[in-house]
Amino acid sequence: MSTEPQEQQETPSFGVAMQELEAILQRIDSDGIDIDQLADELRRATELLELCRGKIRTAEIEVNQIVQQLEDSVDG
Amino acid sequence: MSTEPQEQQETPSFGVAMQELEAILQRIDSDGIDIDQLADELRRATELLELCRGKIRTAEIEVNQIVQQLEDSVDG
Amino acid sequence: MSTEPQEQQETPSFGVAMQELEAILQRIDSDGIDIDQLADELRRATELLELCRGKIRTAEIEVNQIVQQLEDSVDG
Amino acid sequence: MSTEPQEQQETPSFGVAMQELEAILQRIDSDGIDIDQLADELRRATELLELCRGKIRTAEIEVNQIVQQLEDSVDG
Amino acid sequence: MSTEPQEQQETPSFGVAMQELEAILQRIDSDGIDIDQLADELRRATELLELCRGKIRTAEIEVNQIVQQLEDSVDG
Amino acid sequence: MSTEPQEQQETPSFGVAMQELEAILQRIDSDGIDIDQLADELRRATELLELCRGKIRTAEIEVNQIVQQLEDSVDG
Amino acid sequence: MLGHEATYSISELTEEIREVLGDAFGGVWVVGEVQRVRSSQRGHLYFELVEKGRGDRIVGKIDAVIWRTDYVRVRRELAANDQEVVEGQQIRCWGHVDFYGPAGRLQLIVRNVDPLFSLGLLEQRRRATLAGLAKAGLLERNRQLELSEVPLELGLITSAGSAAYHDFLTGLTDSGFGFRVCLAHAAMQGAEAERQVVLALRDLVAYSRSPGCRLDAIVLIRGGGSRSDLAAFDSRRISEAIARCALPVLTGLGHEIDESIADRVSHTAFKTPTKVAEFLVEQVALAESSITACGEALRRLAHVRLQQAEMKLRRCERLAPVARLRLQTAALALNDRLQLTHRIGRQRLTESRRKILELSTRLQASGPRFIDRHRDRPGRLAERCVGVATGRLREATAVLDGISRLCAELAPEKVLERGFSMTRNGAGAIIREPSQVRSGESITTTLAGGSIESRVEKT
Repeated sequence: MSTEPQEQQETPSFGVAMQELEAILQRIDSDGIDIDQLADELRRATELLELCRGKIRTAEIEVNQIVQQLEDSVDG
Repeated sequence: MSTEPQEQQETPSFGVAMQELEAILQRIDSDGIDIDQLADELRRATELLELCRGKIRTAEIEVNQIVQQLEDSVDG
Repeated sequence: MSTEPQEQQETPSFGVAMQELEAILQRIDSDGIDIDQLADELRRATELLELCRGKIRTAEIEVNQIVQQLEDSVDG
Repeated sequence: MSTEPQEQQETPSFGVAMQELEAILQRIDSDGIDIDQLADELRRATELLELCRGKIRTAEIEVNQIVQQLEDSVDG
Repeated sequence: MSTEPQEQQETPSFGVAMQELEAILQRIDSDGIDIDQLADELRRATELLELCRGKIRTAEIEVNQIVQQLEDSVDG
Repeated sequence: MSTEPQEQQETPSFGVAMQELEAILQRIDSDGIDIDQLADELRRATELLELCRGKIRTAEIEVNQIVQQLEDSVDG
Repeated sequence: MLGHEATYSISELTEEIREVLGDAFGGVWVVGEVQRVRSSQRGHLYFELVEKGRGDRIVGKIDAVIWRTDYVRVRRELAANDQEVVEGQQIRCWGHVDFYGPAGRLQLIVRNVDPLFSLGLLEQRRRATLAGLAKAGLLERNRQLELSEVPLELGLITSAGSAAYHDFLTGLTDSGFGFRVCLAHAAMQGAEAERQVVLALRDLVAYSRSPGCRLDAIVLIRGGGSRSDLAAFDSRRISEAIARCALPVLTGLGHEIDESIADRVSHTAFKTPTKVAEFLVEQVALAESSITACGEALRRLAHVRLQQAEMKLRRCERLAPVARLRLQTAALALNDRLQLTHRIGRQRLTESRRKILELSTRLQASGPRFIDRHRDRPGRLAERCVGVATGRLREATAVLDGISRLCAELAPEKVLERGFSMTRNGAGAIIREPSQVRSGESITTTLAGGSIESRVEKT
């Protein structure tokens, strides 16, 4: 799925981001990696992590909104 | 159900809205969707909730009015 | 009942009205309708109740007149 | 009874009138008629009652006359 | 009885008159006739009563005369 | 009895008269006659009684000698 | 030998005949029928004795006489047996044959008559007659005729002016009833009796058949007399005439002991004429009383019938109350119907109202209930969505955290913190071997706490 070409370049979906993260982790774990590369990989990982976290946050906001609504209706 | 073309675009009926909500729950629950879509789904759920609530409120008001009328007509 | 084409459009008879009322109650009590329709159904029921009530009132007045006449003729 | 075509239009006999009356009572009593028709049926019943009462009054007067004659002839 | 065509029109015999009278009484007594006919029947009955009474009176006078004659002839 | 054509018109014999009398008695006794006919029957009975009584109670005994054919005309 | 024979004078001859006959028939029994009876002035009884053959033809006849002296005795002996020497009687007698010269007549001098012979003969004849009558079916014939209930018209056969005649008529007259008697005279004894009685019967029957002369019965009566006198009434001729008579014959033949055949065949036999009269009077009296009773019954019944008719009529006079009752009943029924009509009409209205109210009440409840049933459904679904979504997010966050931690551990900064450092040449490349630098080249060593700029002095 995540390897399909029609995927948006800009921001990968949460699932694609997670796959990439897994791949980075794999790569880091192997001995062959340069510290500079490591740093790059880590940077990328951090980027992706951020991205995912953002996505979760966004979802969380939605959840909260529903909860808010639910609570409102209880209070209201 | 919710994917049928003859469904009204504007506002679904209470029953249809409830069915859609059920479908959303099903989807959320089944790992079938991405976190990215989760927010969307939840947003839709919020919308539907709002819709149903509105419908209930509207119906309640109307029913109350009618009941009031009925009561009045019994007393009157 | 209420969907039969041969039903009179103008004003149903007392008996027919009562039957329709029962049918409405049945539908409401057995969740046979959507909440969207609830008010409409109740409104229709109210209409029918009014109709029946009117019929009863009319009949009452007439009956009273007839009885009065008879009693007058008995006394007279 | 009242619906038979061979029935005399003018004035039914006492017996026939009483039968029609009974039939009306039966109909009224057994939910056989609508409230809409109640007044009409009662009106017809009243008519019949008036008719019968008239017949009894007439018969009474006649009987009294005859009896008076009889008594006169016995005394005389 | 009274409806038989072969019955004499003029004056029935005492026996026939009594039979008719009793039949009328029976009819009146047993709801056999309509109120409408009551007066007519009674009128006819009165007629017959008069007739029979007359017949008895006549017979009585005649019988007494004959008996007187008989006694005279026995004594004489 | 009294209606038989072969009966002598003049005066019936005592026996015949008595038979007729008995017949009249029987008729009167057994409702065989009408009140209308009672006087007539009684009149006839009185007539017959008179007749019979007359036959028995004559002023004097009567003795005649018949003319005799002293010659034996049959034998001689 | 003419002239030399002994020659009788008449008297000599008659005398000799007398002697011979006297010797020959000195004492004989003779049976014969008595005829031509006559008594002389001197008291002798002269008669003829005859014998009849077929068809009553006389086949033998002799004159007979009973001298006065004998006759007194014979008569006494016969009377003791209720008999006498009468015309037509068969007698058995004893005597002798005598020839009476002066008259030249033969006669039987009867000295005795057998009384028992006549009696037996009579009885024999009587029995024969009865048997003959019975055979001809005549014994009960007259009895079967119906005697009128009121026997007022009577034919009377008797000797006019006799005691019987007077007794009978007196009996009738005393009753005061209107008897009518038609007398037919007949000798009741002697030779003519039989014939005259039969003729009288015939005459009376003929009379009864003439218009207006109908007789109810014939009365045959006579006074008392000897048994021999009655002989005629035992005769077949009279008996048959009586039996065959078209009218009932009542007899009163005046003897107490024996019943004659006439009595036997008559309708009713009485001892005496008076008894006949009594019977007739009694019959008429009975009829009269039945007439009286009939009259009374008529009167009574007529009144009863009238009373019955009146009672019947009176029962019918309750017409008016019955009619009124009918009207009252009808009026009550009508009133009942009226009230019922109103009540039911109102009841129907009340019922309808109640139904409508019930429906209204149910409707009032059903709307809110419906809403109540549905109110929480969207919320519940939303809550489940929240729950599931929150779970999903929490899971994702945990995964991210894990990755984040791993990354952090692998980060160069972490190695530096343990005391390692990293040195780069001026180009920024990491220096792994000393040969990678030349002396005097400035290098940068990165430490955990920062970086140090230094110069290579020697390699």
